[in-house]
Amino acid sequence: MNASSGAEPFLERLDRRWIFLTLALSVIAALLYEPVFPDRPGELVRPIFDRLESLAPGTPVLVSLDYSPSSAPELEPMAEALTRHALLRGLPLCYLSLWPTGNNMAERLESDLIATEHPEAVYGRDWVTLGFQAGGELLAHAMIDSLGSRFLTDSRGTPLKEIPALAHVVGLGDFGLVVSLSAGTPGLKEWVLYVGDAGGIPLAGGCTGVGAPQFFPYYPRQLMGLMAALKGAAEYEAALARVYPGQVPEVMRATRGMGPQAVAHLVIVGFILLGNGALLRRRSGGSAP
Amino acid sequence: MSPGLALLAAVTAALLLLIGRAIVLARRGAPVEVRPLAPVAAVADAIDSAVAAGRPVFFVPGSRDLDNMQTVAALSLLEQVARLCAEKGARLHVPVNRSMVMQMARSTCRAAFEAAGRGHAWRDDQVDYISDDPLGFVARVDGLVERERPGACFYFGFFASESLLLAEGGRHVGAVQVAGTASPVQLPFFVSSCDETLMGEELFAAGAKLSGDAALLGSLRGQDLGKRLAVALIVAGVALASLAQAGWAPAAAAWRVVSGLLAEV
Amino acid sequence: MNGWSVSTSLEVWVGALLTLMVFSFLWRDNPFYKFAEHLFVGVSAAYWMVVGFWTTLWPRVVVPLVPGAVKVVSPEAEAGPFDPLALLPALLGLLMLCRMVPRLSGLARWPTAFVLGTTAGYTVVRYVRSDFLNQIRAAVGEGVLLRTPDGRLDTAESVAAAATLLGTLACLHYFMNTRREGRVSSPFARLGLLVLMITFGASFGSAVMARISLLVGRLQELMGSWLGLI
Amino acid sequence: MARFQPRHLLAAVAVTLIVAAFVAPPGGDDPGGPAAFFAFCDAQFSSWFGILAVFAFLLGGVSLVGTHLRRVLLRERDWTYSIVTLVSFLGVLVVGLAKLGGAPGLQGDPFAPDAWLTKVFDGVLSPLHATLYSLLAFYVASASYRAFRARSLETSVLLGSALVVLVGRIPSADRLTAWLPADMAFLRLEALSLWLLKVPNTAGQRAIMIGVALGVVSLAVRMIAGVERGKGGLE
Repeated sequence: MNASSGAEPFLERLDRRWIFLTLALSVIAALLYEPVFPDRPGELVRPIFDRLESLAPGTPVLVSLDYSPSSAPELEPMAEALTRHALLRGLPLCYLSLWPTGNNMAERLESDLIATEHPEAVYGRDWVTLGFQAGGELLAHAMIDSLGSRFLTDSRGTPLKEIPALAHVVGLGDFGLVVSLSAGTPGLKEWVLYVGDAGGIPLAGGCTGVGAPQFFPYYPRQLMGLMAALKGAAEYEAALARVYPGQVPEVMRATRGMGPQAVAHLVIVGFILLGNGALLRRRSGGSAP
Repeated sequence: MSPGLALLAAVTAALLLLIGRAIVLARRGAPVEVRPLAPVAAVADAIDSAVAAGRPVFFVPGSRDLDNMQTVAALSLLEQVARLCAEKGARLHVPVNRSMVMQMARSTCRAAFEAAGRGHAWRDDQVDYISDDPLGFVARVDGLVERERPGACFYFGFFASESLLLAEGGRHVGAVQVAGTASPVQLPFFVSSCDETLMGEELFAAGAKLSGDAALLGSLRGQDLGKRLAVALIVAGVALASLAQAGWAPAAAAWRVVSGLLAEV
Repeated sequence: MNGWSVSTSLEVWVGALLTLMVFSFLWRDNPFYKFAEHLFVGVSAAYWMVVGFWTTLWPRVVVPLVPGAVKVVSPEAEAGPFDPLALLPALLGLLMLCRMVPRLSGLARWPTAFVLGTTAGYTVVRYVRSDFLNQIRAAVGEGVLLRTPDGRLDTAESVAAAATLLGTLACLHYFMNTRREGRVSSPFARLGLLVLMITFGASFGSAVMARISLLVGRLQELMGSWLGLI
Repeated sequence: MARFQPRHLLAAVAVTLIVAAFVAPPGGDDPGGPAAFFAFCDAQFSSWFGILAVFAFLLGGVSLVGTHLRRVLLRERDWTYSIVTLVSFLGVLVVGLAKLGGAPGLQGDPFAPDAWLTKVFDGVLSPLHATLYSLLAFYVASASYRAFRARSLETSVLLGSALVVLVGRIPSADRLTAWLPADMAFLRLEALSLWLLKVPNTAGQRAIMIGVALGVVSLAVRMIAGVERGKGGLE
C-alpha cells in the first residue's frame, strides 16, 4: 500500500516549511490574542452533565483522581468543572484516588478552586477527601459493598461516620455518580471492569486524548459518559457556562486551552483540503496553479 | 491452579504446539505457499536504488532493548538486510540506542557479511551506539540522515513517538522508507510517512519471507493456524452469547460458565 | 497582551536557547542544531549511565557483594549480609564485557543467550494472556444480540457489535501469511485492509490534539516565562 | 548430547520461564519444592536483565567515546561538535558518579534537588526533551498534508476517517452537519466521528493485537527451536 510518493506539480510539492511557518504563527497568535471558540456538549459529555443536573441536592458524587501532574493539563480541567457543578447544585463531593499523586491533585483542587471560588463551602459537608490508597482495581471492587472497609477515615483522620457528606453512604452504589479521571493504569478501565460491570453502578469517565480510543467501545453500555481530552472538558465547561452564567468563570481553563488547539486543527485541515484540491484540479485536466 | 490459569496454559500449549508442528512439517518438505508482502519486496528495491544513487542505507532496530520481542524481530530482519547490503555493495549504517542491541547488531552484521563472502567490507563502527535516551537518539539520527542523505531507511522494531520524528526526517531527504512495528498507536504515523509499512504481525513474518528458510516459512503457517483458532473461538463465543441473549436457557448457563472462566484469565 | 518582561534566570535562558536551537532544524540543518544535537547525545548518554549505576549496579551488585560499601553512601547505615546470589548476574556481566577482549569475545555469547531466553520466556505468556485471550474475550463481548436494561433489543448497539465483529474477522483474514494455491487475495481481505485504513486515519486524527498541546506547552514556556509576553 | 551451546541456554531459560508462569504464578503463595526453583527464576531473571544492561553500558560508552574521539583526531567532518559530545558526556558522567553538588562525598541521593545532576536534567535535558516532542506538531501537519490524498481507495478511506475525526475536534464543528434530518443523524459529524473511533478503530486494533501475539509466540518458538535467523549474536 503506497501512501505518499508519486511526482505531482506545484501545490503537492509545497515546501513543508510553509506548513511549519503557518502552524507556528497561528498558534503564537492564538496564545497572544486568546480567541474563545464557543462549544456545545457532545453526545458523550451531555449525559454526565444531565446526570448531575438531575440528582437531588445532598446526593454525594465520587470523583477518583487517577492521574499525575504530567496529565493534569488534560484531566484537571475536568475535575474543576465537575467540582464547580457539584458545589453549585449542593451535591457533596468525595475525592479519592488509585494513584499516589491523587492526594496532591485533591489539594490543588481545594486550594486553587474551592477556597477561591467557593469560600462558603465547608469541608466535611460540601466535600471530603479520602485520598490515595494502594490496591488499584481490588480497592475499587472492595468499595462496592462498603466504602468503610478500606477507608476507615478521610485524609484528615476523621472517621467516616462523622462526615456529613457521607452520612447515607455505605457502598459505591449510594453515590449519585462515580467518575474516574484516568491517565493510565490503574484507571478508568479497571473501574469499568471491576466496578461498572460487577456492581451495576452508574460510571462515567475522563481520559487523555491518547487513551480515548480504548474507552469508546464501553459507551454507552458500561460507561454512561466520557470526557475525552481537552475537548471533553471544554464541552462540559460550555454546558456549565450556558446553565450557570455569572456563577462560573467567564472563560474556564479547557475552553481557553482549546483556542490554540482549534486554530491548529483548522490549519491542518486546511492544508489537507488544499493538497486534495490541487490533486483534483490536476486530475480533472486543469493545469497546476 | 485456578481455572483461568488452566485455560491460559491450555491455549499457550496449543499455540506452541501448532507453531512447533508447522515448523517440523515444513522442514520435512511440506510446501508452504506464502502471500507476497509488499514491504518485503520493497526492502531489496530500496537497497538497489540506494546503491544506484551512491547513497548509504540506514537501519534503525527500534528504540528499546533486547527485553522487547520487537527488537529481536528487528535484529532478524537486520541479518537479511545486511546480507542484501553485502551482496549489493551498499554502505550500511545502523544507529542504535541500547548497548546490548549494539553488540548483537554488530555480530549479526559481521556474520551476514562473512556468509556473503565480504567479511572484509564490514567495520564494527558501522553500528554506532548513540544514547539510551530515545529523544537524544532521534535528535542525532535526524541530524545524521540530513547530512549523509541515505537512499534507503528501514525502521523496524518498537517505536514510541520516535516513529514520526524519524520517518519525517528520512522523507525530507527523499529516502525510500520501509517501516515495521507492532504498536497500533505508531502505525498510522509510519503509514503516512513511509513508502511501505509492515503492520503488527507482519513485522514478525517479514524476516521469514525475506530469508525463504523452510522452517521459518513453516512458522508462518503456524501463525495462520493460530489465527484460525482465534476466529473459531470468537465465532463460537459470539454464537453462544447471542443464543444466551436470545433467551435459550442451556446456552445462557453455558455462557455464564464460559464468560466467568474468560474473566479469570 | 502585556508588555515584554524578559526573564533574568539563567536556567530559563538556557532552556529557551536550546529550544530555539532545536526549532532551527525545521528551517534546515545548521551549526546551532548540530551543537544542541551533540550536547543532547553527550548529556543524555551519561545521564542514563549514571541512573543505571546508582539505581541498579550499586544496590543490587556492589552492596550485596561488598556489604561495607553501604557506608560510603549513608555512613550511619548498617552493613547488610553478604549475598552470594549477586555473583550470578555479576558473572554474566563480566562475560559480556569479554566482548572487548578479541581472544575471549566468544564468551559474550552466553549472556546474550540468557537475555534472549528471558525475553522469549517472559513475553510468551504475557502476550497470550493480554493480547490473544483478552482480545478474543473483548471481540466476543456479550454477543451481537444486546438488550437494554429493560429487556428490549438494543438495535443500535447490536449493529455496532456486529460491525465490530465483522471488521475484526476481516482484518484477521487480511493478515493471513499463507494461502492455498492459486487463490487470489479475497474481497474479504480487501475489506480488512480498508478497516485498517479507517483505524489508522481515525487514530492519526485523534492523536493530533496531543501533539499540538506539546507545541503549545513549548511556546507558552518561550513566550511566558522567557519573554513575559503572555 | 552435543556440547552445551549458548542456544541451548536460551531454550532452557525460555522454557523455564514459560513453565514458571503456571507452576509459580506471581502473587501466589510461596510454593515449596520444585516450584520454588521456578518461582526463583521468575523473580530473579528479569532483575538480572537490568543488571546486564548496566554492565553493557561500558561497551556503549567505549563505542561512543571511540567514535567521537576518532572523529576529532582525524579531523573528520563536524569534528568540532564531537568535542561538545565528549566534554558533555565525560562531564556529566563525573558529576553524576561523584554526586557533585549534593551531600559531601558519595553520600546522599544522586538525584537530590541540589545535586548538579538534577540541575543538568532540569536545565538541559528536559527542555531538549520537551522541544523534540513538540516537533511532532509540525511533522503531524506536514505528514498529513502529503499522505492524506485521495489517490487510491485505501488512501481515500485513510483521508476520510482522519478528516472526520480532525474536524470533529474543532469546537462546535457539529454545526456543519446539524442540518441533516433526524433519521440521518448517524451521518452527523459527531456521531460519525464517535462511530469511527468505536467500531472500525476497535476492530482494527483487536485484529492487530491478536496477530502480534501470534507473531511473538512464533518468534519465541523459532528462538527456542534454534531455527531463528538473526542469532548471529550466538554464533
